[in-house]
Amino acid sequence: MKKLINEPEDVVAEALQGMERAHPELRIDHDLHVVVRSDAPVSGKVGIISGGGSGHEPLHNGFVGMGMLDAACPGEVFTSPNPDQMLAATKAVDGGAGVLHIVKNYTGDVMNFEMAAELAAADGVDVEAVVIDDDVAVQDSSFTAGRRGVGATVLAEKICGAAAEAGRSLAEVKELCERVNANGRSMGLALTSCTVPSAGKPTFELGDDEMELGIGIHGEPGRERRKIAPAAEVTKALVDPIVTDLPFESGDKVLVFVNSMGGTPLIELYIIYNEVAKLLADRGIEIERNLVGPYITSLEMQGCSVTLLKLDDELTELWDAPVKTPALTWGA
Amino acid sequence: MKKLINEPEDVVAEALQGMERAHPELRIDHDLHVVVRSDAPVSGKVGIISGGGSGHEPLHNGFVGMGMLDAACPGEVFTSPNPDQMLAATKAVDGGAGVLHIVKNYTGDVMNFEMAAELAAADGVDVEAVVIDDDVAVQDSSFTAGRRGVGATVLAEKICGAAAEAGRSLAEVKELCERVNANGRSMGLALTSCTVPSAGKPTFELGDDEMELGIGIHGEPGRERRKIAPAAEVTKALVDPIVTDLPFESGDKVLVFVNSMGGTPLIELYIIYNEVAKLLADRGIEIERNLVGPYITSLEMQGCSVTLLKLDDELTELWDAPVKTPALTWGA
Amino acid sequence: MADGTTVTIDDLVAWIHRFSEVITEHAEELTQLDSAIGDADHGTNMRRGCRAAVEALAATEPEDVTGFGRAIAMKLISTIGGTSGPLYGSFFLAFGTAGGSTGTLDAESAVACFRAAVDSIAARGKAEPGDKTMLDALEPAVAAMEAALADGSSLGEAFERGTVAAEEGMHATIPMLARKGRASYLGERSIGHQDPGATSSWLLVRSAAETFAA
Amino acid sequence: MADGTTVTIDDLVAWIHRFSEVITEHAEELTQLDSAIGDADHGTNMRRGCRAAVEALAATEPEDVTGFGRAIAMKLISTIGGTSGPLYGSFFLAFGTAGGSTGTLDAESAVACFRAAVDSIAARGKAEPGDKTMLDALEPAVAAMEAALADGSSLGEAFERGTVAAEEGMHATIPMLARKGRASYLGERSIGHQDPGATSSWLLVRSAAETFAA
Ligand SMILES: Nc1ncnc2c1ncn2[C@@H]1O[C@H](COP(=O)(O)OP(=O)(O)O)[C@@H](O)[C@H]1O
Ligand SMILES: Nc1ncnc2c1ncn2[C@@H]1O[C@H](COP(=O)(O)OP(=O)(O)O)[C@@H](O)[C@H]1O
Ligand SMILES: [Mg+2]
Ligand SMILES: [Mg+2]
Ligand SMILES: [Mg+2]
Ligand SMILES: [Mg+2]
Repeated sequence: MKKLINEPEDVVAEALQGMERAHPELRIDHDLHVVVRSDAPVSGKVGIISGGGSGHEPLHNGFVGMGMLDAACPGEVFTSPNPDQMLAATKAVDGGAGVLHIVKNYTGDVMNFEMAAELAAADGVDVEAVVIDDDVAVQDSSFTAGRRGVGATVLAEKICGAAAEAGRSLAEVKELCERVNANGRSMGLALTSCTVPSAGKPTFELGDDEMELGIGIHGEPGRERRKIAPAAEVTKALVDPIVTDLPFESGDKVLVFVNSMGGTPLIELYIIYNEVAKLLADRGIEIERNLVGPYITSLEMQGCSVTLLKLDDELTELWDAPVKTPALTWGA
Repeated sequence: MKKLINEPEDVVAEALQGMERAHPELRIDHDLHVVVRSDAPVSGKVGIISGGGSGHEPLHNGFVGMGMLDAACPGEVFTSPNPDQMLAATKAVDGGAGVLHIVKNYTGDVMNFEMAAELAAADGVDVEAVVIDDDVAVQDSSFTAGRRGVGATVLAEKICGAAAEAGRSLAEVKELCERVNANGRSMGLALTSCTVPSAGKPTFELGDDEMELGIGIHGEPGRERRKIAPAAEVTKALVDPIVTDLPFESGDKVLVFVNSMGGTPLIELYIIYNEVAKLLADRGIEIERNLVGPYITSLEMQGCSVTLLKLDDELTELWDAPVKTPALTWGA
Repeated sequence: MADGTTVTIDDLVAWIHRFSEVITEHAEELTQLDSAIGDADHGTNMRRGCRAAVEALAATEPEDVTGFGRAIAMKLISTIGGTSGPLYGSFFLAFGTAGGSTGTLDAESAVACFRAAVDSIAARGKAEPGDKTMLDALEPAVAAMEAALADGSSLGEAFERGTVAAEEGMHATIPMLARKGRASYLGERSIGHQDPGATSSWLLVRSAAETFAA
Repeated sequence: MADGTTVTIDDLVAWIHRFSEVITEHAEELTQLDSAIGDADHGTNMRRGCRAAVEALAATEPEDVTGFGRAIAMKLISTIGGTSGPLYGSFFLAFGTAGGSTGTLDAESAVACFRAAVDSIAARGKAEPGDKTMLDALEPAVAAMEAALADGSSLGEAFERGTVAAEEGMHATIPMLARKGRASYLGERSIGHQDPGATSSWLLVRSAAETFAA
């Protein structure tokens, strides 16, 4: 295993130490592993927290700050954080207007956030939770764990953060989060596996001419293994299922989010973005906003994901609102 | 070769198409390959251009915009752009106050920018050039090509861009660029090689337990091959030569830039940053500012580089000034 | 020292020590199984949790079964995280509640505690046998224990038959198509792999048998 | 058709066609050499430049040596980029300037053009023989041509001896420690590798010999 780390079991703790040294505007609890914006709780403002396994950086820690998350709970690599972290984060950001939990749909995340919500409620905090499940690679069904929460999570955190900053109520912010989830769809692929530090070897093996289509963000294999193909073809394999799922239709205005799984460089993301733009133009779908870069990753995995969010004026306005976090900053 | 691309020879052209679609605030000449901020030339403002081989994204294209570069000239992957591009860029950004060429010290880049400067001068444009050579891995000597220009280039582009935006004269902006170069030092390492698209295979082979120390940004092997080691040790191998070279001394205020070579994820960069901060604290060197992320890369290479810039109040103020580009945005 | 007819607090503590031992032994294997159909962390998660549980027991010796269950549950929940944290956490929470404020469990009450524990995993995870989860080892195990007692077997025999059933249930997950947990994302590709959670659950039952029956 | 005593514009054009052919044949090898001590693009750069030069010649047939040199130089500079663009560009610019507004070059003037061209690479790149660059093939080549003429050899013989010297010079770069260009960053590690630019320069001389001497 080749990584710029010390001991595998110290990866999360040391990355948090580095974050604290690099970003004095964050307050970090190194025992519990909770990252809080230093001016929290902002009184009268809805608090927004998220969390999940580490290894997806900058998600979620890098999105803590003005206009986005009030706190994040990083678990071990690819392992859901525990209720203690979530409870501490919830209390730290409760400014009296209640707290929204943005939860990615993974069994562990959901169960731990549920427990935390029960505990917070018992302590008299007004908590609402929205579970993000935007991954079209997984067929939805009430008999299964359902769809995974992936790219739309980043967009939900930005948009809900802006709404909370604007003084919207917990109910309004929750509705916006549900709207982003209802109108956002994603799909990803991997060109290489990634290596969980504590595991020490790649989670799966992939031939030199193979890719995994329909992956999540935990280095797990996808739905299907295919031969690698040109960017145009690969992009179509991601965009078609997304567009037909919602569906996205001619005249729709969308935000396009082209994301690196961690090891794919920006030059390739722009080639993919170019293909996405052409495919959407063919379908009469108008790109209003875009985000291109590594924002929700699987360690050093090479690959990408595409997320489309159908926009309305309110979502667009909230997307454009100022944000100031380690990983996403504009207008401030 | 596994990459999200179409034809290897179309990589640069298609990435530029993607950039144009994603960033309407940029004006892109697809014949010559020149990226210009759409409001150029800003009359009365010194124009700042840079350029070099592609494959280092976001450098330089991603730094075109308010408060940084007025234009960038991307060459083929790892190949210096040609004088035609540079001349076109120079003319496109000349607002009457002259144009600064920020050149990384590679024989090809230097010779092509020299030719462009001669041509621009012949056309009556007031051009100055500063050659960045901050890489301590290479021993300097007037009998060789000298040191490479690496991480300090990003800092010079930001600081000179802010100065130009503030209405400083060409001579002043040039002096600031020279000051950044004189006070900036860098060193990098690679855990993996990278694959130049047109070459189709990795530039060098590296054992599972080996790393290349003292690399540049063109996928070339470094000065020395070593066994991989813990982050603490690896960071020391980068920081010690940097600190002793300038030298950086107790009481110095510095900007620390921890950069990914493209394939190394953020979680590892923060672990490295943590080690850098500890090493500098031991030496009494104060970190005033920092930048952590993939900003000057070698395609998908795994590895990192560390850059230290000794700050004075003027440099710090210019670093903090607003910037609005695809890859670097704050205060605007 | 267990006498094979009753379970004391010391036996319960010994059970956790033994479970921690075997989890540590099998950690790599569990992570390997989780690599195939999950995210390669089950062994690491369980080892981290078990070690913390052992430390917790060293710090404060529980007074009764409820106290034991609560102590272990809280530790597992706050150190494992992931899916197995809350699930094994609810297991021990329910185990303790069912046991009540006593210091010894006879065969019937020990198996009753196990039943309550397994049911709470089913309740929390909303999984059913056949979904390719822990339950595919635990449900047959507790059913076998109950059957054993009905046949008049001893506590020790009951847990031994439970272990055999757990192991069979664990192997039975191999051909299953996962409907719950991460493996469900793989759809058809989840078939042909043994479920990591069912494997750690088999170890949980086995270490109980080893300590209670001895 | 070359007669082995003079070089016409057609011969010069044929030289570029031939150079483009051999560069295309050797492109992978040149990139391979550049991988070892550079950035793996020399073959790609040269192929791109030569093809553009050939197209340029197809578009407008040059009238004299100066026009030929300028046309090729401009094309190479604006399509190769990198280090070899400006260097081979200055080569042809100087070649043309030295040739002047004539349509034929005799042996002396042809070699004189070559001398001017090589000197301009030295001037632009500030390299000296022994620095492990193109010059290590070009300088011996032109020196051998001059010596050949001094011995009264023909134009063809001169370029053939130049080719032999260029090839020797190319091989001589293997043990050299690079002092110029990217390879210089490798320090000691540059020793033991043949210089890619010296290799393309050998092909440049060889294709001249093949066209002029034929
Ligand atoms: N809904 C569920 N009910 C019961 N057990 C489950 C459920 N979902 C997953 N599991 C069990 O959890 C195991 C995975 O645990 P672990 O790897 O620690 O958590 P995670 O999947 O969050 O990484 C699976 O092998 C499976 O046995
Ligand atoms: N200063 C110099 N003078 C002459 N030739 C040089 C000089 N620097 C480099 N070269 C030649 O250029 C070759 C590399 O060309 P190329 O790979 O196309 O450019 P780059 O190094 O910019 O990628 C080297 O092999 C060497 O022969
Ligand atoms: Mg996990
Ligand atoms: Mg090059
Ligand atoms: Mg797991
Ligand atoms: Mg090269």
